[in-house]
Amino acid sequence: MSTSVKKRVTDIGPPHYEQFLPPVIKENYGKWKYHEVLKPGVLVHTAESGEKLYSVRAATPRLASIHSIRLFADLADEFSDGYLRYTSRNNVEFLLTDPDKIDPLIAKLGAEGYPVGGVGAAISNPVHTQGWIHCHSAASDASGVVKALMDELCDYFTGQKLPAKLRLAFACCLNMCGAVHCSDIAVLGVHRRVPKINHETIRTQCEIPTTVSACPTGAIRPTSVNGKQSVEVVEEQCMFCANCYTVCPSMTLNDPEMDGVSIWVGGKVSNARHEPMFSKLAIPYLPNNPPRWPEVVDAVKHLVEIYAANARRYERMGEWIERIGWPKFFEMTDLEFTKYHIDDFSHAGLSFRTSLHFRHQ
Amino acid sequence: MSTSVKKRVTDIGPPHYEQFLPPVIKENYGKWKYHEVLKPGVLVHTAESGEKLYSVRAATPRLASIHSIRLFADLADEFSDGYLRYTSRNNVEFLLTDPDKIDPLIAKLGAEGYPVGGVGAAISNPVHTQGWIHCHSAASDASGVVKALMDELCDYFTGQKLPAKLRLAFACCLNMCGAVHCSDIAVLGVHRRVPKINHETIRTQCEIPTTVSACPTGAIRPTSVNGKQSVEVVEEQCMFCANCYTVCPSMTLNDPEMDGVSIWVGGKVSNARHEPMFSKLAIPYLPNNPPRWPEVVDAVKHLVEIYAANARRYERMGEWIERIGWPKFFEMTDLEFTKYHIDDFSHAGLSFRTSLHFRHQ
Amino acid sequence: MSQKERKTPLVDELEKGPWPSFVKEIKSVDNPKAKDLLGVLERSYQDKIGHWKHGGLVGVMGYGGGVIGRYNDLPDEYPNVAEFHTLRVNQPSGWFYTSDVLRKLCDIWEEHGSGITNMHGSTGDIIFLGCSTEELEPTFAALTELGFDLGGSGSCMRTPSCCAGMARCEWACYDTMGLTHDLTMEYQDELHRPPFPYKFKFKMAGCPNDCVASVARADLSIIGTWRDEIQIDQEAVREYANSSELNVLEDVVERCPTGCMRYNGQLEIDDENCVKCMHCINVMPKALAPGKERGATILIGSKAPIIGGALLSSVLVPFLEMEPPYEDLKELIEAIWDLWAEHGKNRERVGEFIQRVGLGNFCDEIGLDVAPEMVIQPRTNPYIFYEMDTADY
Amino acid sequence: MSQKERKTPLVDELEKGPWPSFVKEIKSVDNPKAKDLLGVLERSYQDKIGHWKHGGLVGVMGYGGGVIGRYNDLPDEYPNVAEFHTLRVNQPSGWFYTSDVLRKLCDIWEEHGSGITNMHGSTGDIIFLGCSTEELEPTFAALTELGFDLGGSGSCMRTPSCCAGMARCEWACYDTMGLTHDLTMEYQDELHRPPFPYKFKFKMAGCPNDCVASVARADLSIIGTWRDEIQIDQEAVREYANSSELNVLEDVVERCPTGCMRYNGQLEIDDENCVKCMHCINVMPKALAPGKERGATILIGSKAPIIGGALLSSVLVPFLEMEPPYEDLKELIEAIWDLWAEHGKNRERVGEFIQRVGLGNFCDEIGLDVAPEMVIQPRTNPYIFYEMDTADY
Ligand code: SRM
Ligand code: SRM
Ligand code: SRM
Ligand code: SRM
Ligand code: SF4
Ligand code: SF4
Ligand code: SF4
Ligand code: SF4
Ligand code: SF4
Ligand code: SF4
Ligand code: SF4
Ligand code: SF4
Repeated sequence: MSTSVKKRVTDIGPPHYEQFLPPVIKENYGKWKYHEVLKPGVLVHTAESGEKLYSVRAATPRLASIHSIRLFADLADEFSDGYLRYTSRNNVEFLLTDPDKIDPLIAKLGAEGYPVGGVGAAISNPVHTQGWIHCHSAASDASGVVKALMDELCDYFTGQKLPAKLRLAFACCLNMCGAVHCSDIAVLGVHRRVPKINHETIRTQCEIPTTVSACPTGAIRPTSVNGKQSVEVVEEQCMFCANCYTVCPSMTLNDPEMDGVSIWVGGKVSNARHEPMFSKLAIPYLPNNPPRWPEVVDAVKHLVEIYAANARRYERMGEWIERIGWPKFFEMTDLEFTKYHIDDFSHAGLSFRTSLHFRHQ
Repeated sequence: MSTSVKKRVTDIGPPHYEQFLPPVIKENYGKWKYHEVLKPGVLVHTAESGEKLYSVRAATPRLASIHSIRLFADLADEFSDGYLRYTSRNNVEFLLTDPDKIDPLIAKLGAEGYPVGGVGAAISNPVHTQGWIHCHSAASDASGVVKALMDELCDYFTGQKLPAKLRLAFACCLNMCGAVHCSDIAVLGVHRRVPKINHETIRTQCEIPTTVSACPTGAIRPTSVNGKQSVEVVEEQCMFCANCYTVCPSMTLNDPEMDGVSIWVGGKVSNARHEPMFSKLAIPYLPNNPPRWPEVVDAVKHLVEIYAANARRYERMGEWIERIGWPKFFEMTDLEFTKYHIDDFSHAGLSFRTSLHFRHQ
Repeated sequence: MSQKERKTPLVDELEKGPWPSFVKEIKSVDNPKAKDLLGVLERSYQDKIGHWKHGGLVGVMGYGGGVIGRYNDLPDEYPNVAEFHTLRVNQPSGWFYTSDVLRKLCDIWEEHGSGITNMHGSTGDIIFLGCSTEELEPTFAALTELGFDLGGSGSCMRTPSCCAGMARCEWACYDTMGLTHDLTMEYQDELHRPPFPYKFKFKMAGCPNDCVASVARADLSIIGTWRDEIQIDQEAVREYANSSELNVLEDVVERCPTGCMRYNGQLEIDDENCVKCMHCINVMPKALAPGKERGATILIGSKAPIIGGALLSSVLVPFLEMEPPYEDLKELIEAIWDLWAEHGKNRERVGEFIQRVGLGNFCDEIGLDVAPEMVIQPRTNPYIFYEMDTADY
Repeated sequence: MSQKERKTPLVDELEKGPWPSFVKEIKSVDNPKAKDLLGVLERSYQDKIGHWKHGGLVGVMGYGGGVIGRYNDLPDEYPNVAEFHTLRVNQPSGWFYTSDVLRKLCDIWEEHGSGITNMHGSTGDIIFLGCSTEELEPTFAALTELGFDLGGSGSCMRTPSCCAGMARCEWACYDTMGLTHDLTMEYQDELHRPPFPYKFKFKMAGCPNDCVASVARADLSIIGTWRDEIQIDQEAVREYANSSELNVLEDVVERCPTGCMRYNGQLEIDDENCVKCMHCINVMPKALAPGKERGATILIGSKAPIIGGALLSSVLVPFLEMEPPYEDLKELIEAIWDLWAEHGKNRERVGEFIQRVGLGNFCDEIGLDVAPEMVIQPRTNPYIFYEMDTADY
């Protein structure tokens, strides 16, 4: 190991971004005037100076190998003087100054399997998490579901217009790594069985009091099993939230038959027109069906299509639903409204309709 | 007692309303076509048949003696064939069929001290409660505050136009008898001292466990005083809600110096335009200053005037504030925004602003 | 001392001014109770504190409600109000009276009590303010002879009340007074003998204007509505448009909360998107009227703040036809009562009960289908109590 | 068995289709770790269950964060992923790279790990996915030599991230990348050594469009805004109006949430009522721009649902100027940290802490004036904790 003899340095922080900025950005930093969308996936920003920056955005699977990163580096050298960036939704953006290089770049990216798009009123790359690739509490896979979904929805990334941006997200458990709770459509892994307690490991792996107090419903009680300190779960009080698993690995929830996903709609984070909103439950449960999760893909596609056909221009999913009302949404999407859709957690009452302001179906 | 020898009857219920309806109502029951406001306090309802009913509405102090009720009975005989009713806000309404009798009736009512008005975009009779007239937990008087207020606001009842209806309410303690919590302007009696415990009477008057569990903040603890079962109150945890007093008369809160009122604005119950809304805190505390509560009267009058001068037609208090925003409301009314205005009870977080949607002052 | 004329300079101040004076009302009664009442009030105005207290249970025989016991804490100084209970007398639906019946009520109250009333209490009752324990039964007997009865208090059903509805309003979508009388008579036992964990109030409003503030203060709020098209008289709309009092675009079309109206000589309403708010009808009563398919929305659970904060009623049944004998409604009421009476905690209003057990579970138990109209939006938190037998559809 | 070519028919299915395939990515690396990873995934697709578990604490020397320990629960079958930790490598602000630096990162990760990454993790880090315990230190050494360092995990400050801001966007109201780098450098200690009750995240967005979803997933959300007038180029507005892509009335004026715009040949904005939502600017970027008095709104407290339900950040400082060296902001941050570090419970995010102690008290303690902008509306419940020394103003 060549570095081991050197003085160990710490706390140097990340490299300063300036060294990675192309000259056109350095010169026009903070002095951009406006932008235009030239074609799907291609933005041009014009500076006060009149200089222009062309950004070509391509999808990545986020789970990227050194192979594809090196490929992007090569493409950057060939087309954008070696400059590129990633976006907050895991797309890659090549930063060009020569507009003539746009089409050749798009062609090469396409040939390598990286579609260009995701700009404007489109579906962009879904935000997602680890899933069965890396996380212990995942109730579903992440990369797999997202791949299956986007194979079907790719046209909405590369061109087909939607009324507005449509943000997809996936999280594999209720910890919800990512902004899943504020997405136009979110797919969320769910457990539906009470935790299985490993009475052998629990004393060493977990603090019993922390574990007990982690449960929002008070379903966990300290107890002793075979004379050893452990916990028990009151089944009727458990809502499978995995809070206990988060603090105590000896309380696993993963279950091949019961795990699956739920689907949530109508969240957003931007302040554009409407204030940020949480996503709301649309479908309480769909099964895990790898490798292509057909039920999930169908459900999401169905939602996208109905939204695409009915929302007005600039109307995000949640704004559209708010305008037509939830009863109409359930009617139009043919989804069943169940008791699971009615909130029954802490602030439930505040979601009840305390007026006559609804449309009679 | 003349009736004591008769067979005791029970559960007969109230008399059937039909016997009290004037013929014009009986004949046109459910067949009214439209109404008009003829002048302040005077409505005319026209039936499909073309028949007309004139209603003349006069204020009452709600606390009515047999003297004034008999007066109204006499007036009804003279002007409305003996028919009259009360409204849901304690006004009296004379039900006339002869329009020529309207003005003479108004004149007589005026002469007796009962102003006619309260119809349409006006202040109507304030809903109120018992106060020092009859209730043990009152933090302020009810009839007195209302009388003092309405002496100043009477013009808004008898004629002067407001943008819309303005509903006043008064409640003398947090039990809030009346729809105080959904009023355009509400005055609410408040205690601000921890309950004084009568350790002598508590064992006979109250159930200790009920008393302890009545406290929403868990401030009450069972204890023993001089060897006798009683309770104690953790001062820092008490928010003076009087829940304990409601279940246990041995825990009084009344305090001559600390009691007073708070002022709340922007509630409504109708579904017209905007959904029903709760009233929101405007002024956390004003002192009890009988007999005319000048601070309270000034504050309410000030609020009414600013509303009157600035709201659009049909805009209720709460709708107006929602349009201009609360920061502007506090600016325009010169009221101080304090930490008391920020909710810190159970669902507090849901009142926090989770967007950038506000107007910079 | 209580009988001699007291000086009441503070309360006397409230005889002045244009608004009707409750002080004058009290003084208008020549009665020792009324005089002491004024004295106590003067004292309160000096002390800045009330002088009333709870006491032993009082009531009329066989009833668990209808009387609020009240005692003065200075009985030596004000002996005539030492006992000063209130009787809650069940008002006739819609608060309609004849001069005749009012006089007879006054006669009873002059004979047996203080001569002072509230017309009316916030729940709707005629309040006879100030009765001694001894006079409770005689007053009750006189009332029943006149055809009146007591209303509710304590953990009873409370006296239902309603707007004038069809008696005097063109917008009543059902017969509020008829229903109020019907329910009051049907549930006399629940009104008079506490069967519940806590009080239960009904308020009936004929349309979404909600002139009895039902959505804010009734455990069951029954509010009239319609589900078809608003009736439009185009000629009358144009008359409004041509008049100076109304600007149809500014005052009507632009104030519609859903923006579902258009006007250019002809008024068009996209009724599918109308949320029945009443505004357009309110401002053009000659031109517009609720639709023909009428009924009510049933909402549940409003109450004052104690203990978890105030609640507004929320939608339970989006639309119910409201025709006598109101069988569906009564079935619903009884299912709710059965469940709440069995599982509600002491002093837990039905609205609080629902929040504790969950609206979905509550509906399951009373056999009611859930509907998206019940909520503003579906849940946002992922804490779902999946039930194993039903979750895998 | 782990080294021989396994059949992975299920995951192979995901090599097909138009969307870039993560399976292809994994297969593109010729590395036993990557091969075992694919095997484990195939196994999960068969079993419908994950095969990872927590384990003992791992990390690099002197750091309390930056590494997530992960172990496979079938180590005999997949020995190359028996230890499969992740390194969170602090990205450069705005995720800007040169081909050169990316290649060097790849070289390091090829030498020391699986060759598989996430570009990027949801918090913003470069994720090196799959490192053995033994290789942690050497990887770290190589990274620091290249000028990189680890990001946060555990109860640390987490790696701040930001939108491209002034680097590539005309709407940035402050320098998001500058601030992100500054704070990251200033708080290296908090980033690397857990000083808090729980994690603390920063996200910087240059304008209310919030392109880093800051309001949804940052304990401190710093979002650019302005407080004067939107800058209008009327000529450019008319060009939009004359073009076929936009209908200025329908697409702009009518979509303004406050209705504060008018257009007839000239665009008028009632800026006092504008809530800085960005919509009009978004759709007419050539014609409109944020005002000149720029800064940021500071919001606090968003997080995922665990344990009380998800939170969005809420306004803490309505408007703050954002110029280096950001002294006011740093003072605020440190006051917040001091208070929360002392009084926060274990695993209590700052947003939950505020809800527990009350936003008013929180502001008092950190020495911040309360402002009506902090709330949608003042309290509706009457449960006020009056403080005796201040309540009688
Ligand atoms: C590159 C990126 C920032 C970055 O530093 O990485 C970015 C860049 C731009 N955003 Fe964004 N946004 C980016 C993530 C976001 C996010 C965050 C997210 O999706 O998690 C949001 C919030 C989404 C939400 O509300 O749920 C976001 C909400 C917006 C909006 C508001 C859209 C709306 O109507 O709600 C605009 C304005 C617009 O599009 O008209 C916007 C506009 C823009 C502009 C036009 C700004 C500019 O002038 O440069 C940029 C190109 C727009 C485009 O892609 O259509 N950007 N933008 C992010 C690209 C993500 C991607 O690869 O797709
Ligand atoms: C008589 C009464 C019902 C009763 O059976 O006693 C009644 C009668 C009428 N109401 Fe009402 N309302 C009555 C209490 C209410 C209440 C309840 C309350 O104030 O506690 C409300 C809800 C108030 C709230 O939202 O806080 C109420 C909200 C309305 C509205 C909606 C107003 C709004 O814009 O929000 C209308 C429609 C209108 O005025 O245009 C309305 C309209 C009417 C009409 C025009 C209905 C009609 O065609 O007959 C009646 C005369 C209107 C007027 O007084 O201006 N009535 N009305 C009540 C009179 C109380 C009083 O003496 O002042
Ligand atoms: C008389 C009346 C006020 C008035 O001046 O109009 C009244 C008076 C009392 N109310 Fe009330 N309430 C009266 C209508 C209301 C209303 C309004 C309504 O019914 O529309 C409410 C709010 C709606 C609700 O039910 O929540 C109301 C909410 C309360 C509460 C809080 C209940 C809760 O669940 O939050 C209490 C406390 C209790 O029940 O112990 C209460 C308790 C009381 C007691 C019995 C307190 C007591 O133990 O002494 C008061 C007796 C006062 C007295 O001196 O006679 N009163 N009370 C009203 C009944 C008159 C009538 O029958 O017509
Ligand atoms: C890697 C990453 C997901 C991803 O695939 O991108 C991730 C992965 C984990 N998160 Fe996360 N979180 C990641 C971003 C987030 C985000 C989004 C964000 O930061 O913008 C959130 C939501 C926002 C928030 O902070 O609330 C998030 C909310 C959680 C929570 C819930 C925290 C809460 O207070 O509700 C937990 C549970 C915990 O802390 O124990 C958690 C815990 C975890 C753990 C450490 C669980 C564990 O003990 O194993 C996961 C490790 C997975 C693994 O296999 O490596 N992760 N986590 C993200 C970090 C990458 C990076 O550094 O760039
Ligand atoms: S969402 Fe849950 S399962 Fe997925 S990466 Fe985060 S903690 Fe792990
Ligand atoms: S999964 Fe959630 S509800 Fe169930 S026991 Fe664990 S912490 Fe409690
Ligand atoms: S509001 Fe309180 S003090 Fe007033 S009458 Fe009701 S219970 Fe009594
Ligand atoms: S007044 Fe309220 S907070 Fe104070 S002790 Fe009594 S019940 Fe508790
Ligand atoms: S609630 Fe409706 S029906 Fe009843 S009086 Fe008011 S406006 Fe008329
Ligand atoms: S009733 Fe209300 S929602 Fe319906 S059309 Fe009229 S104003 Fe619009
Ligand atoms: S948040 Fe605003 S400043 Fe930042 S990239 Fe998005 S649009 Fe531009
Ligand atoms: S920024 Fe939003 S609120 Fe302001 S004028 Fe433009 S559209 Fe209206």
